[in-house]
Amino acid sequence: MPRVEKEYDDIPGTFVFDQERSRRGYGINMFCMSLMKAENRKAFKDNEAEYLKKFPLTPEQTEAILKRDYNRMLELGGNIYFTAKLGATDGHSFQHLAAVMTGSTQEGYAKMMLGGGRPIEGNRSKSGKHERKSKPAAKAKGRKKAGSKRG
Amino acid sequence: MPRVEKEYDDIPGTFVFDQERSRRGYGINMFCMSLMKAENRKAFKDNEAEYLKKFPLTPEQTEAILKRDYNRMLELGGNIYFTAKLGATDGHSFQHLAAVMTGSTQEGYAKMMLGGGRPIEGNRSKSGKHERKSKPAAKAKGRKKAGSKRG
Amino acid sequence: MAKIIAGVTSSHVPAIGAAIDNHKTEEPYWKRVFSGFEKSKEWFAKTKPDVVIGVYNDHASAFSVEIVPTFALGCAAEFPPADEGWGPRPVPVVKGHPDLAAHIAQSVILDEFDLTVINKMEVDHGLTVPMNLVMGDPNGAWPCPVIPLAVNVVLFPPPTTHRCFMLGRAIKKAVESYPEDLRVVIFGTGGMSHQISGPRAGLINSKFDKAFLDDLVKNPKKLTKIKHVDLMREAGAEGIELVMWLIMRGALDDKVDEVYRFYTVPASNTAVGHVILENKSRKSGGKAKKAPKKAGKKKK
Amino acid sequence: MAKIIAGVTSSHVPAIGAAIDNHKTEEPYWKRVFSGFEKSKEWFAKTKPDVVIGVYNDHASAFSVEIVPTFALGCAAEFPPADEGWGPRPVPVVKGHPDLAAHIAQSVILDEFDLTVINKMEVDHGLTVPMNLVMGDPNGAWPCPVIPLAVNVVLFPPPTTHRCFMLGRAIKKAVESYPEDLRVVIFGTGGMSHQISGPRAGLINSKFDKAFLDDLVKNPKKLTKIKHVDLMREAGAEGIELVMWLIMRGALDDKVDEVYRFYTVPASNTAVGHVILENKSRKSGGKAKKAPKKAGKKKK
Ligand SMILES: [Fe+3]
Ligand SMILES: [Fe+3]
Repeated sequence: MPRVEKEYDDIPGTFVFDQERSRRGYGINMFCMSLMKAENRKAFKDNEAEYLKKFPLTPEQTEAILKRDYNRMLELGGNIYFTAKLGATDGHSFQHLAAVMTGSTQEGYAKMMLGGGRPIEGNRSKSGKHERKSKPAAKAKGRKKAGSKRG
Repeated sequence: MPRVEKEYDDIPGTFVFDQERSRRGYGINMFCMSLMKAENRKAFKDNEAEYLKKFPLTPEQTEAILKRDYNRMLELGGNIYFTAKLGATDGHSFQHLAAVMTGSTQEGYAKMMLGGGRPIEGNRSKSGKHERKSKPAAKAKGRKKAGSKRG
Repeated sequence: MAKIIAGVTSSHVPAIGAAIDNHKTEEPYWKRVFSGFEKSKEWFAKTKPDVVIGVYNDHASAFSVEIVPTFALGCAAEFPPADEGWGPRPVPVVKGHPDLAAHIAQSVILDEFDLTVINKMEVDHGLTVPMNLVMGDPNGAWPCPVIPLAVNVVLFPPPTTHRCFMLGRAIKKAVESYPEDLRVVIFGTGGMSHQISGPRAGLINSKFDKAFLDDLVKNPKKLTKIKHVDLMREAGAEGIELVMWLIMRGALDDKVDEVYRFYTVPASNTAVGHVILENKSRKSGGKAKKAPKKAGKKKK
Repeated sequence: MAKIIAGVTSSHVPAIGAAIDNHKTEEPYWKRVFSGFEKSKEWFAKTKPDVVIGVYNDHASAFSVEIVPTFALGCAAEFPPADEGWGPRPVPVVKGHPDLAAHIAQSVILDEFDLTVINKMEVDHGLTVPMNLVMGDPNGAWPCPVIPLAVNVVLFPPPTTHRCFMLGRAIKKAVESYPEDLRVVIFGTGGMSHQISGPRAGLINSKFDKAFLDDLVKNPKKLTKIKHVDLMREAGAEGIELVMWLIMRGALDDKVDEVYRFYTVPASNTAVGHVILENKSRKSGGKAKKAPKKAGKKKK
């Protein structure tokens, strides 16, 4: 069955993890779960490509994992709570992953957060139909609209 | 906390598997679940007492399992859907277990079932307060009141 | 749009599975039981549903006491038969319907049923025995996808009969909002009166069973008032499996045609009850040409 | 009889756990966050609840996509910290309260909540970070038993805010029917606005958060009308964790005293919101001498 458009598809820069995505990303997410054991983390780090063969992954999914392309993992059915375990295995924080996914440097991202985070104005909907009639989006440095790089 | 009496405690010859029983019988039931694998069934049959050491069982529970005392297993927190796997491991049917639990021979029990089963009259409650004012319990051979031997 | 066209109830005694698997269906004891399902197989072959929703209970096969979901909907692509202690039943893997299952899960959760979504599960005799009885010899592959809905009746308390009926209603609504023409049959399994545990094992209350069958067809709301303790008292400790029949009934229209009924005692420890109920409105839904085609509607 | 005397909400950012575990709480960035919980620790030490019910969400630690319960109540005696990819947090094992948990499970299932009963589970930062923030340094053992209630917010759809509020109501009723004098505090964790995934990561909507806090205290029924899509749009994809706060609120009286509030941005990717609400009726329940002793009532 073709994907039926969902109301939440209009939220910019966001992949809502529904069952359709869950099914597609089963291999990515089960791989990430496996990293909850130290011996598996070691086996993965020792030979990443070999370790990934144990999971039902498409070539695109394997490539996204090997390249640590976190947005691509989400597109291919990964979920952040799962992929964060890959980040942890690499010794990275959630904030590092967030910076990567927004196309920022970790420093730039951290600065945006300290400045109050990404503003909601201008980031409510792709269609624009959910924007309020309040003042336009702030233009402060580092506070950018989502999806400017991808998605 | 002492056990709070339940309405269903008044049903004769019956162990309702509530969380209190489930907690008590955790080891029995997890042991029985382990018998869902052929290699575990073999390991158990090879050395029953040794195999049982892998599970958190009291001496009474271990003894009930070794003796195949199915009513005692229920008293100690086992549940029939779990203990049936021990029966299956021994090559026994549910009907065999039922016969054992009612203190009948399998033949006698099967005959009772062919005769229409254990009657409801006289078997509704220990207190008697749930019996209907219909005709008294049938006295046909093999159709006996529950709990005449134990419970 | 999809539509539930009929409901089937059947007991799911493991010994029936053993009789099938060991080719004993022609023995007099078993022939009495199996002959009651001849017409059902014909009905199923004629009805040819696109999907079956199989309401059953797991018997400590997929779920131990470590995790006990009240309602668990199987959304996976397939469900292998479980090894219940004597090796897996020699029946085909049950194929699911992930799209419809996911749709039902989403719909009933938003309708405030606290479903557990399952993407990996083995299924036991509770599901596969009624499939044998109603679908016949699968001969390599079951005739249609089956979405398993596992209901807790092992750890007390199971869901109430009322809650089960209301879940049936929510499933009906979910199916009817699925944008593809599918004719769906729902099975409610387990029961009828039986107790397989303890000194009261072997209890059979045929009077209760027959009244239950009558009410199930004509007055199901009456059954939504039965308390668990009364079900266990009257129908046996494991007779409480009957709550699941209310899910099937809730998923049908208020008024149904009873197209078949069979009742016999015993199969092993259990009274076997079986009815087939068709929605009166069945002809207006499903593949009927007059239903407007709404599938695939989407924005550019 | 037992009684819920207060409710606490708090975000449960993993980085807060890392800051604690790595002794960074005195660094300026983190001091801003932790200083907001000084008063909370004093409040907790003074309040000394007998049991905490910890509403949180599992972050793909105990539950993968294989099995996803909407509401899972932890009835075990203990819950070890999970290894989320960097080794388990160096915090004590969480001790449960199996008797009260079993009582709540039975009560809410009979009240038609379709709970999943859990007897084995590891708990992640979602539960243990708020415990650190509010209970303080456990120093070898947590100060009281905690019953974990894990809510699905990972696989869409989570339960609705309305359903969560109603579950809170049912938990209140369950606790109040428990025949032992226990003073219970309920935590609702997760939120506030945050998105940690995809190109919109870093979203913060403080205006929304503050209005949410106000409504949570004074007009929670308004929050029971928010749709998931609007929560995700306004508070970020993972801001949907806020649904859990409604369980806490539903378990309290209609009118509550707000005894403390703290709000700061950011902790890592997230807005941190925290309130402590006390039932106005708190003094009449629990260990107060005037409450009639009803525990242990049983037939001979
Ligand atoms: Fe059954
Ligand atoms: Fe979280």
